[in-house]
Amino acid sequence: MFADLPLLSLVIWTPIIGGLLVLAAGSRNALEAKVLALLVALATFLLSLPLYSGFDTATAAMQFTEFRPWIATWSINYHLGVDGISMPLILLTTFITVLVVIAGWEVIQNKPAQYMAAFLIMAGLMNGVFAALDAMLFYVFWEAMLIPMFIVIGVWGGPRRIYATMKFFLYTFLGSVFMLVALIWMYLQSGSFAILDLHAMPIGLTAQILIFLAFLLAFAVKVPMWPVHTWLPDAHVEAPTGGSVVLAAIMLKLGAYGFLRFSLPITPDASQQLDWLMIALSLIAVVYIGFVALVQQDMKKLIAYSSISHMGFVTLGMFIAWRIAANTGSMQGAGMGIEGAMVQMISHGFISGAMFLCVGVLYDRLHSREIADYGGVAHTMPRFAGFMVLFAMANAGLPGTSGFVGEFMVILASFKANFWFAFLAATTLILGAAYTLWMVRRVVYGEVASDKVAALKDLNGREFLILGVLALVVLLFGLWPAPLLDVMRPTVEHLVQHMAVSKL
Amino acid sequence: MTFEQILFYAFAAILVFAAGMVITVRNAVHAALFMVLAFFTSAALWLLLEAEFLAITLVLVYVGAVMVLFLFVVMMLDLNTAPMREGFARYLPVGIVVALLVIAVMAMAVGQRHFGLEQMPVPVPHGADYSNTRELGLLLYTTYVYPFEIAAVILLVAIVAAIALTLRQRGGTKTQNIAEQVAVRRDDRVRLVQMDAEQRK
Amino acid sequence: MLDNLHNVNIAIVAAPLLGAIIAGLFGGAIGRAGAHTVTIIGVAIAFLLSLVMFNHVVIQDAGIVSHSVYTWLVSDGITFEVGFLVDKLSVMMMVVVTFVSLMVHVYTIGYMAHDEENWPEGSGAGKNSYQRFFSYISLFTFSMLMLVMANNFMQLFFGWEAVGLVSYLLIGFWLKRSSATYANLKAFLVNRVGDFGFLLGIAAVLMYFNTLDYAAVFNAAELQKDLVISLWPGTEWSVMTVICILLFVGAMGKSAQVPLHVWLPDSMEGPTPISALIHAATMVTAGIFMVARMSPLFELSETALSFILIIGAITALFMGFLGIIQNDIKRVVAYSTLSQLGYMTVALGASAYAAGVFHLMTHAFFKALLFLAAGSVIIAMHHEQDMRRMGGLRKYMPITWITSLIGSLALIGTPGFAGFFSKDLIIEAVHASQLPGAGFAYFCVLAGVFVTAFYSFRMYFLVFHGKERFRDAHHGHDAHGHHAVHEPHETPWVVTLPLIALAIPSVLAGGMYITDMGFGNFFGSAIQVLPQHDVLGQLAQDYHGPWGMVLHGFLTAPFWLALAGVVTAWLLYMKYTHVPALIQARLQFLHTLLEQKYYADRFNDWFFAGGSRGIGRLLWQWGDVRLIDGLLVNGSARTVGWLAAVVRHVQSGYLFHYAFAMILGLLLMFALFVIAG
Amino acid sequence: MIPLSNYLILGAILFCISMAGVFINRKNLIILLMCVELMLLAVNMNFIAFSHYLGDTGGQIFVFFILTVAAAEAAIGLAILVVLFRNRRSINVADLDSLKG
Repeated sequence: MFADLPLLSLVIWTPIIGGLLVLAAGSRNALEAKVLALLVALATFLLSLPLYSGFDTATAAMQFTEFRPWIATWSINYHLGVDGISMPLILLTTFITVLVVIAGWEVIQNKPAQYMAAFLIMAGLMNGVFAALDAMLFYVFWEAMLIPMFIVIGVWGGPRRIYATMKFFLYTFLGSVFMLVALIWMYLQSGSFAILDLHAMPIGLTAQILIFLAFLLAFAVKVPMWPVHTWLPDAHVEAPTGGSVVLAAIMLKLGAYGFLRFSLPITPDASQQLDWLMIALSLIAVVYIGFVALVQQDMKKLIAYSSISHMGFVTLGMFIAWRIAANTGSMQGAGMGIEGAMVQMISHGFISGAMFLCVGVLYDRLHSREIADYGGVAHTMPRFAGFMVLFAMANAGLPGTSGFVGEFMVILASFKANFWFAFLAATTLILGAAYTLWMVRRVVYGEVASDKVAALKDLNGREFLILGVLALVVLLFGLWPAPLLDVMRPTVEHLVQHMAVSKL
Repeated sequence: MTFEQILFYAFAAILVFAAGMVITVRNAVHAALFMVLAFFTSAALWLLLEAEFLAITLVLVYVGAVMVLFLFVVMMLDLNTAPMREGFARYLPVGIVVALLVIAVMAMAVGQRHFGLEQMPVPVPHGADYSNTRELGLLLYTTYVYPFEIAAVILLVAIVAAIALTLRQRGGTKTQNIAEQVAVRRDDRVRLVQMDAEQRK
Repeated sequence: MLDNLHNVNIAIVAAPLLGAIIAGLFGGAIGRAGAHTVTIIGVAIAFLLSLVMFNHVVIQDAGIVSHSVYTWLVSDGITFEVGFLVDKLSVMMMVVVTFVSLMVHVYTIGYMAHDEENWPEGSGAGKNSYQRFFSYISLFTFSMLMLVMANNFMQLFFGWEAVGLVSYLLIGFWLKRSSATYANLKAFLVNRVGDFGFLLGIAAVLMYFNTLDYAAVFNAAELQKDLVISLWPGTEWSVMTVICILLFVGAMGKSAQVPLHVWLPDSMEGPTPISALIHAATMVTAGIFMVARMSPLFELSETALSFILIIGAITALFMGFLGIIQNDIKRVVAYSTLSQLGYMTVALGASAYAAGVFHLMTHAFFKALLFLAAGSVIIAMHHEQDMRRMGGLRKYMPITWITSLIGSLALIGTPGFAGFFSKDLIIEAVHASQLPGAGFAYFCVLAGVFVTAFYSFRMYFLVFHGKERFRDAHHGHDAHGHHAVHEPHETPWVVTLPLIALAIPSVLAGGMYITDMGFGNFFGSAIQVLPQHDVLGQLAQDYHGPWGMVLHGFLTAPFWLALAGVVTAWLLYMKYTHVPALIQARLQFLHTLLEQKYYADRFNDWFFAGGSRGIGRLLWQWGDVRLIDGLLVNGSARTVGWLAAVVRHVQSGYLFHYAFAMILGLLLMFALFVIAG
Repeated sequence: MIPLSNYLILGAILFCISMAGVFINRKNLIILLMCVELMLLAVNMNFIAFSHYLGDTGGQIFVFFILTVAAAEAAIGLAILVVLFRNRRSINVADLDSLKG
């Protein structure tokens, strides 16, 4: 029954139009607007479910494709489709959006309807990024998505929100301009903006390297990779809880998705030439940022840095392939790296989202993110403490939680490339546990730190619901990640084969 | 050195001197008077170039009209020149240096090398029957008749604009508004009141 | 039949898990009695079903049971499965784990009965702490069973980390104590250091074997033994050595071998049942179990075996020394655990895996017994742990006294007790071993016997004999300070019953199984030893049954050393009680060194904890804040701002400025034309 | 015989003097206007010189127009100046900054 509907268009435009309706409704009645927002978010999530159930896991081809000419003069088309890489990310987006809408229910007092609308519109645009098969369409969604986020941080953010939002915007915008140049160059060469055409297009090595670097700037900022990561802690710290959640859970994935969709298949030879750079930056992200996270005094900053560190695994897993080939003589293992990266992305979406929600729960009550202001929260908020410890453990990559799966696979794959890669990557086992659990120790454990902490109320039903759902998902994917892997396997296998063939 | 050359150099020297004084003197009236001198010498030089009509026009229009206007304005306004001269000494050296540099460069461009006698021989002087005015008139009323008309319009516009800008109704002056006087009605002026007689005290 | 056994396996792990979930999530609803009932039933089911498996695998000798339960994931052609392998090695572990766990569950009912006293008034976390405690120990049982029953490395790692998690939760169970939360963080992190190596070892296994399934890896091990890997240019390492050392690093963390031992003494911050269950009997032996499980790999690398031998020997002796000066009753037992773990490790290094595992089993019984007895004493003393304030307790708590004595005798290896057989076997095995480092190890384990006997009986005499020092101690113990002196009394039956139940195997388990486990082929194919390493095989030639071994035991050096230790302890702590202080004064330096635990904690706190915080601060403040943000990001913003400020001066609004600019431009243009043309 | 270059250089000098005048008298609006007139004079000088040496009367026509426009410009300029003075009691350029942000 769902097969005939233009599902991808629906998951893109339902939240956008719904968001506009929420905006319209919000001027009259905030509650109506919130209910409407929740309904729209739920509807979008339900609409995205058939993408999974109807997904054909036997093929690497694009599915649910839609095609309409858009700007014929420059052969730009409204071309949508998903494969095993993008489909889980769309589901992640629609899922997280529902949670964000619920999470902002009572917390946002100032212009709640506009807040919800911004998130709905952002969700639609992000779905668009994941579903776009036309490079220009991709670019439009990619840039448009910045606007709601810019507004969310700038309007509902903390005291330094203007600085943070400008930094966020300029950083990401700077990066993507170079991507646009690369896309236009390729269009002039090939006459097509279709991503799949670009995959097949032969490009010389120098051009490939330039294109790769242009893409790198765009995507590395989004991921973010060291050393263009400093916008993230600022943005996270200032953003409202929902903003942090979406930022960490989905937006960071866009950069990594870009690597998979553009850099690797379009410029495989440049990727091979420059994989040392990517691996080095990834490992720096893992180790360097791990140390930096250790000394943070601000909970959100700590989690933001841990996000960067975890995203280092994603980029490491993606670019490890050629080193594996060089070391073992075959690409066997490259797929595990990429799949590990994908799993890490999805799982990080849940875990970092949950961590930010946890911090949000505390922030809503005490209006402080400083670790030093807390202590002994477990005495007053035992249920919350349980969730916090669970998510902290997931963040530290404990087996049985989804946080383990991706790290495990990436470490296994990188060992095939080089012992020391795996060695450095595996330091996250220690560092990740150190910074996360040290924070837990200072926040959750110990004596009740102050009267304010003593007056804290435990989770209410709404918060319990959100965290509970996330906890279930984190455990589910930790204990049984196979369904996720089955979806992406053909696509990743196809990608690895594609990468192995030179385009020169 | 021929008589012509003596005339040229003499007038040129006066012209340069007058121009220099225009920009340096303290008093604006003096500056205007040196302007007049500059115009006169220019007119003399133009006569050397057989542009008699324009030389006369320059004297008549510029010296007779424009500079007088300048003098009017300068004298009419109560100018305090002191603050306007501040920075004069400071900018003078820079101005001189820049001016000399430009002169040097321009002289290189338009000097003997390109515009000397070899490249541009002196044309044969016209005879006594030659009328510069007639030549100009022939061109002006044929080929350049439309620009001429436009110039006239420009002058008209200038007149209108100058008047419009400077004309003003002074507050406090007593003038008649004839239209109002004509349009007046009885009711505006006379009010009939009926009142009881008051008893005398 | 086999299908039924598969279901039995699943039930064994599921029962405690289910108990943990019910007690943990619905603890408030089912109450205390509900919680301990449901978890005890869960663990009891696991124990009984483990006996079923034991019956099948060992007694009937019907072969191993190996099956997969579900596919965890498939990636790049490699299938990761969750599955169970029950052979003689794991079934023995299952029985030990579930038995000790069951005892600890029962014991906990008594130990935690007044747990609300340990929590601040109105603490939400303290509300259902009793139920939560039961949930945790059941969860631990589940995790440990997952670990020992794993049939692949991935699941092993899962169990490995899961027990670490539970250990973390339980050490920090009384979470208001700063020392407890420090200890649990430390325990988790130190374990993580071990896991770091372990995970790399697993990655190496995957790389060279392309599978993580035990059977497949072990079968292929022989083929891979000549491979080399170059870790840095110019060096070549045998792949097997690298794999084994990496895996052993994991074991060092979990089994607290030097230098990763530092977490175990601190872990005594947890409630005593946990110290018994996790930090003495089961979890810490996971490393020993793992190495024994991987014997087909370890056999292929003599370098790794020597490494293990030396690490184990150092741990056995030097951790024993630390036990001598401790005054906290639990810490003495903790250091004794460390030392005994060193013995097991030495056995592994000497390729006497069976001896190591055998000692693991006997140790589980008598060490759990000692811990629970210590806990019983602590209950009786109202949570006083300092031995200097005890003494003469034998009159008041006879059962605890007798069982402690049994435990201590077993620990020091008195011929006839369980500890004797396993420990003597280890010492003989090391003596027979030809590996590099075996001589050193032999010396260490021999000296260790004396040390063990000394500190064990020091503790025993201080606690159960001598003056009743608790009468004159004004213990300012917070909640009880106002009480008059407590008359210690024997603990309730839920506490003493497990003591008795554990005392029995502490005496008998050695003699019963020495023939099979020590010299026989009890473990069958689960443990593989190359002929040239088979020290137990050599010893078996001189073996004439347990009684012969006991009689022979009285004639050998270990017995006399142990006796010397006991006598020394008696002399110093019963006869001439002023002497220890004198010795301490004379050997101040040595005492300080021991008191500071060889400065290992100080060093770790300073170098690793302080060092990483320092690096973090450096990278953050200089790298992120100054260099990237300050110089590059805000620096470029500032540069743009500065440029704009400069350029803005050009836009002065004065016409003459523009005119001047025009003139200059004109000049330049002219000059250009003139010079060019 | 006077070469064309002499006239041109004279024009250049005149132009530069007036330019320097604009620059050094940057505050006196009246002198500025005079300088502009001088500049136009310099331009006219060139036109007439070329017209003479090339024998093309068209150059003088331009001078004619320039004179016309310059006269108009002077008239309007002075008118503005008067209005300005009336409103601000000053013709100092430095005071005319109400458009500056």
